[in-house]
Amino acid sequence: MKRYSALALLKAGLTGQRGWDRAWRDPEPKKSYDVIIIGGGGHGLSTAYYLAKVHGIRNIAVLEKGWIGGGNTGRNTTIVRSNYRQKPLHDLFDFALNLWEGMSDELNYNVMFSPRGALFLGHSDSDMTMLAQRGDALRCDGIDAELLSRDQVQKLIPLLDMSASARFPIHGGMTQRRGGTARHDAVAWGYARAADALGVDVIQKCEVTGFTMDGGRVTGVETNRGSIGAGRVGICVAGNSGPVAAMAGLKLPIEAQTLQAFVTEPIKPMIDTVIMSQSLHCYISQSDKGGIVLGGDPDQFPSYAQRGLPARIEKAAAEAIALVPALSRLRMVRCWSGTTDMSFDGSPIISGLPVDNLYLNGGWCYGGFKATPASGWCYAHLLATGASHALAAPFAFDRFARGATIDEAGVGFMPQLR
Amino acid sequence: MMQIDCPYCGPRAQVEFAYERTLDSIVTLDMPAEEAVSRLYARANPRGLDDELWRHSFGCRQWLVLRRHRVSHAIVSITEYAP
Amino acid sequence: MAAAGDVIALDRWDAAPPDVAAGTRLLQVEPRRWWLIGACAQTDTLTAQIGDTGALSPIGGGLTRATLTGAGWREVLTISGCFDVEDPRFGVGKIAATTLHHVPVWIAPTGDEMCEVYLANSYAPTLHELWSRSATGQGGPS
Amino acid sequence: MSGPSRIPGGAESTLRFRFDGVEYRARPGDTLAAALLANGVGRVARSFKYHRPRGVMAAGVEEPNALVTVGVGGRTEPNTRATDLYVYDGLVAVSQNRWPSLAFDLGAINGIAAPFLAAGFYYKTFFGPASRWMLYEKFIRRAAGMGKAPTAPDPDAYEHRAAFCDVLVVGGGAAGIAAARKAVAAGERVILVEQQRALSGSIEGVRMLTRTTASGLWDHGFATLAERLVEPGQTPTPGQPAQRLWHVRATRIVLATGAIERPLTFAGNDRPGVMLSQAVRSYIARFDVLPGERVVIATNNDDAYATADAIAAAGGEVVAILDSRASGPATHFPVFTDAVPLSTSGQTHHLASVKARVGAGTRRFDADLLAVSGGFTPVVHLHSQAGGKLDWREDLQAFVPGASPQAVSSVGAAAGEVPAIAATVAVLPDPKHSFIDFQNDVTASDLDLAWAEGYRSVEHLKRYTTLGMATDQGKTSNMAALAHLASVAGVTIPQAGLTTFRPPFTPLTLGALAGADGGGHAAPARRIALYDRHQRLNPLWQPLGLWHRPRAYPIGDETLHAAALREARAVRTTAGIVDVSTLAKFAVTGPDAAAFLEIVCATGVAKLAVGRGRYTFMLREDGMVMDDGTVWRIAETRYLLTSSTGGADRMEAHLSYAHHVLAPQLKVSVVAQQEHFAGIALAGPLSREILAALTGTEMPAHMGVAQAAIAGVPVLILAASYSGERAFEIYAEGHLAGPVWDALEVATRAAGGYPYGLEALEFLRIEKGHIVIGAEGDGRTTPHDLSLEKMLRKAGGFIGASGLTRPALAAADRAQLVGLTSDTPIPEGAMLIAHDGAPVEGHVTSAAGRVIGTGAVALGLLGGGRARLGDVLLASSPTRGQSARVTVTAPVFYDVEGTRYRE
Repeated sequence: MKRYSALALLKAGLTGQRGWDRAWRDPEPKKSYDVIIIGGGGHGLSTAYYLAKVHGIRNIAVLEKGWIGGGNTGRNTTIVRSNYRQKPLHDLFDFALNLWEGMSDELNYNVMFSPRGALFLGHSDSDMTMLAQRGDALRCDGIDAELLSRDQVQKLIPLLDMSASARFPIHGGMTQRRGGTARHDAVAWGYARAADALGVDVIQKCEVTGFTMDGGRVTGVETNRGSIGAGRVGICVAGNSGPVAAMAGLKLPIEAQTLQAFVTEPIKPMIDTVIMSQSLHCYISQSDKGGIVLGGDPDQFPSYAQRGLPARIEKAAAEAIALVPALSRLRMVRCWSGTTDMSFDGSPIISGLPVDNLYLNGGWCYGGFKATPASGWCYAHLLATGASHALAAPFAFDRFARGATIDEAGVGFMPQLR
Repeated sequence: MMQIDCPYCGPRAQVEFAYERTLDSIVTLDMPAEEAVSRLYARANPRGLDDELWRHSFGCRQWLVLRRHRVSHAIVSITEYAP
Repeated sequence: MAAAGDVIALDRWDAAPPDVAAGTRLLQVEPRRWWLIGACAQTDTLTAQIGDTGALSPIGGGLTRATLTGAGWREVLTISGCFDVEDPRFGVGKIAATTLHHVPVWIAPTGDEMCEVYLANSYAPTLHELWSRSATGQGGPS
Repeated sequence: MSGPSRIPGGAESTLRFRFDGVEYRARPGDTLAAALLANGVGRVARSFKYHRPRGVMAAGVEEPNALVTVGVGGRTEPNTRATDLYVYDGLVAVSQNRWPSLAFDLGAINGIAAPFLAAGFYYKTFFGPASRWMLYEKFIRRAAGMGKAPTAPDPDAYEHRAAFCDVLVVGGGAAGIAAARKAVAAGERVILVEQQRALSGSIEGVRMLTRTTASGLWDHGFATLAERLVEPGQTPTPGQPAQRLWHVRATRIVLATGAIERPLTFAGNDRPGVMLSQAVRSYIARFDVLPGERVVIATNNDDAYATADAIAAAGGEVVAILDSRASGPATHFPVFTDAVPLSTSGQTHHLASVKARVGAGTRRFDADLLAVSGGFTPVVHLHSQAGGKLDWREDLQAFVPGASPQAVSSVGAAAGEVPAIAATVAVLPDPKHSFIDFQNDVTASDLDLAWAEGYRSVEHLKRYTTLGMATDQGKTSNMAALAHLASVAGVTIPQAGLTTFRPPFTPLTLGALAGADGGGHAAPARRIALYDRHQRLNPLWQPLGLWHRPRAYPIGDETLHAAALREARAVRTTAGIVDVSTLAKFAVTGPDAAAFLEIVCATGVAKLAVGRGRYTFMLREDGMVMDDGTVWRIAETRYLLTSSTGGADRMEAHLSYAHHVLAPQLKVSVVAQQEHFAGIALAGPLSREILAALTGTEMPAHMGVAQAAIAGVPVLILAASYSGERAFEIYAEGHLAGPVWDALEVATRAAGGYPYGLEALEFLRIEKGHIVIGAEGDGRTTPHDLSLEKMLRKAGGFIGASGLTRPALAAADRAQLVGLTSDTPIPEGAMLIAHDGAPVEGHVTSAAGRVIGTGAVALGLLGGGRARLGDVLLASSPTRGQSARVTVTAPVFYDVEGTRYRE
């Protein structure tokens, strides 16, 4: 594989951009693999990469029914942060954040991770106390968090409505300076290219249609391109976990919901950090191309339609304008939908299943992108060793039956309330 | 945004309604604890039809059963909930 | 906009329409629930009449009644709304529960050029403000 | 003279507008593009990446090049298509993405560096630590973007309207008008929308929305239509919104959205002076503007021959028609068959010449305009958004609407009634300067590179090159890109695939999306019944969900804390009144009322005597405490249930579920009375005497009920205490409660007390160890965690009983409610740790100073807390630089025996 570098780019510029290798091969499926990962999103591809890189397993296939990165990897708002209140969550996501920091070099692919800060606004004293509580939980666990005064927030984002009469007056905020955004497609492509270089077969247009079983044990998968045997099979299809698990006769504590996002026409830099809110479910950032990327509430009912409720977009727009009034004249150029795997406590599942040799990585709700490297790391550990990585141990499938849920929002088992 | 043909109010905008859960995840009070817990946390979650409990929260406030397709959003049937 | 005051919710287990004294307005808001308007004075009689077939609970202290007058009331109610208020079949005697500008409301036409909107008191300033902002000659609330 | 100009004669140009500081004149009805062309201005913009000069290519919303920033101050709208902007008097527009000026743009250096800036170049470089990327990124961000956003707030209003119809017709051309006529004749309710200002006819009985764009088609015939009441940047009529977003539900939808002409791919196909053939006709016919004097036409279809006629009729010269086909229709213009353009050369505002391949040779034509026609793409966006399939038409080299899962049909050009074309595989001698996506500067060689590197799915290609992702969303580029991809891949276009069409059809302002929720109205603000009474006292208000409630009533320059402490002390020593109106209240009535309440409440209810009440709490089905409150037996079969303010709506739904889904057989009526009753709590050692004097009635014992009147208003009195003092909650009908407050306020003040707000209420309840939903009851705590398990009804049968049986909920190390005391203030929300650097064991949920005396108290959730009384911990808040040494105690600090509220 030809390495990417400024020098290589310069040379290519002088030779008409000829001579670049394919970023990944287009292999035919083999008869069998040591590990098959179902799902060629960021999580599945990073799992394959770490299986090969960390655990030395090379006989791996990633099966993708469409094109890699075409699911939620390519549909999210690209926010990366680790500032969750619950310890198992912030430990996992901070492990991810550490990997994000070195990802471009690790993969030799610029994923444009840009730690420009992830700011939560507080709109009342009680919001500020909740933010402080979260910040304190993070700081006591060695994770960066910083409370900002009203003035500091204003300095950071001069276009915020700081008036006392604002519908959501701004009392201050909490920022994680290591947080930021990354280029979502590049994450899938970077992992695919790096995994491919280690011998992983990334097989697109290969849809899994069933599992081959032997006495309650999974021995491989059926696909539209034939049967493929496998030592272990890892489901990694967040958004579609239910239907895939159903092929093995399983029901999951997961429901699919639509989450929409939208982007404005590109404009010159106006927002330099990621803006979120303690009270509002609205998030705002500006992409490197200049578009303001916005998101809001999920659609709050089960759907795979990838077609959302206009009311959700309208609400997110109204909230964004309430925070940053100058956004009002900007125009939405495109909105899109992802199908989220809404788990019943709001936290992911990285776990074995009641069927031998079958594993699940899913239930990421609307927050999976930022976990990509840690998710892959931990899932690779599980698929390589059969045992949970310490960071993933709390995210076991049986935690719901045991009562050991990890409920960041404290709203219980109804995903539409999250 | 779907249009839901409420048996009481006629066709109404989806924003008046709230999804509650699937019919098979209703936990009755007389159910053994283990069954109750397993129902609460298990969903078929199909890419297809399922029976869902909705409430016309901002209309007649009644509970309705929608047999609904989760990809096309076609509503095959809608009836008042009856246990 | 004014306090609705004299409104009682009547629930009937069997959904049978109640028999009420003349002078009382009856609005069916749910399959098993009616609003009795102007019936507070007869609460005792009604309670006896209904017996064990249902229950009465006053709610008027929390309800505001906005009266919209003028031919433009239907158009006003399309603003930030989601219900087909312009359907000519939606006329006197009908009541529709819906939302307007995220506020739960009950809309009851009382004439070609008049309509009542019931809402919880706390939302009255929000809707009043909306209608004041958008009353562009269609006839605002009174 | 060369270049675009106004055809002599016609109406006077009465409108004045400015472009890049120069004043020009326009005719009423001109678009900005038409007016600029009329004034000889052909170069109006710079492209996104290479800053190439660009002109007007189209006459409609598909325009990729001619984007300007229009308006001033808070009405500034960047990236406005000059072809979709009617000139108004005083319009101010400026060009974008250039510095210092359109004529001399330093960014054009990117064009020179183009060999190094190929598609996706940024993925291959800028390595090193993230901080280094951020350094490069700063420059990339500055270079990216198009216009500048306004910085001032938007002064205009927006509106959402609901509308319903039998038939929604999108597009007011001939096909649309015909469809609307037919529907209205059949007696149907019809809405017709048209993007332009004027329709080509009017129809009686049809709701006509002009200057309105059908922006999105969603589920079940739901459409969003964006109506412009004024042009971008224009000041609206007073009292009118600037834009309106229609929410339309249609039984059936007819799409008469027309077709978009495709450009051709060749070197320099992006210069000012290269224009779509039908656009040339539009400028002549609609605006009396001749886009060029000496025109070459390049086409693969018959339609462009009509353009030749139009040009000649308008006084222009048709230099040549280059037809890529072997033959074309008969014409008197010079036609070259088997001819395609290869490259162009240009001047500032127009072309200089066109080089073409004609047969086996090449020829150069002097021309100031090149009109191109690469065929027609039916506008299938809305059909596709609504889930419709697309069918491939080989003769059109285009997708046309196929089957739709909704009642959506297409007519006219949108349905594929467009001229057929000859499919030709373009041989591109200079792919680096042959633009496919004009706005994002994606060239044919970028597509070749992406393909070579393995980005072969159409979605990968699009994302890698940014093709089709500009503000025009690829309206003029998608088909050319697919054709190129198909030819490289050696497959047919349908095999090459198609990207998804997503709303909106044309960019839509966030202001219009927000409608009346924009400005300061993003959420309703709920006003409490006694708002005027409080406002008179000028309180500090505290938001709680949608509500605002008094937090404290400072006197003079008292701080919040001082005021709250004074208020709380009054409650401890004399009396205070507090507004508790927002608590949820439910009338639960009927022969099965008690049975119903025992489903919802985890505590006993049935044994409650008439005229008595008790504390209760409710669980979610997973066993977690959901809410708490009180339940009162008002009469034999009539109960009043109260619960928390924040959970009121959730509780209403929960009760409805419990009744209608779990226990529909019960004869019970559950009626929400949250706002029916305003509530005032009178608390303090003197409260009983005050109330007895006001009502002339003896007050009931703790947890008793009384009916009385205050100031002539009937009130329901519930003897409940939250503060720990003797206290009464007094309920009056919401609209009558003002005089009750007045009477209570006068009497309380006379007794030496004060009104108190939420801050004092917090001080009091924390000291008393009462939990609050949202702090201690955080949705993750069981009754056992909150030391409430003794109140659980042993017989079970309540919601949540099953969930509670799960084994991990009995773990000894769960976070459990504890009290915390300290000599110094305890930071609320702080972590509980053994010492700095030690693992987190819990956190402070609520904290306050002692109301009377010194020191601080707090409630917290601590791992295995119930077994840790006496432990000394650190309550540490590193984010605030605060900490306190705390001692773990039982969660009650005041009147532990519970005698004061019974007195």
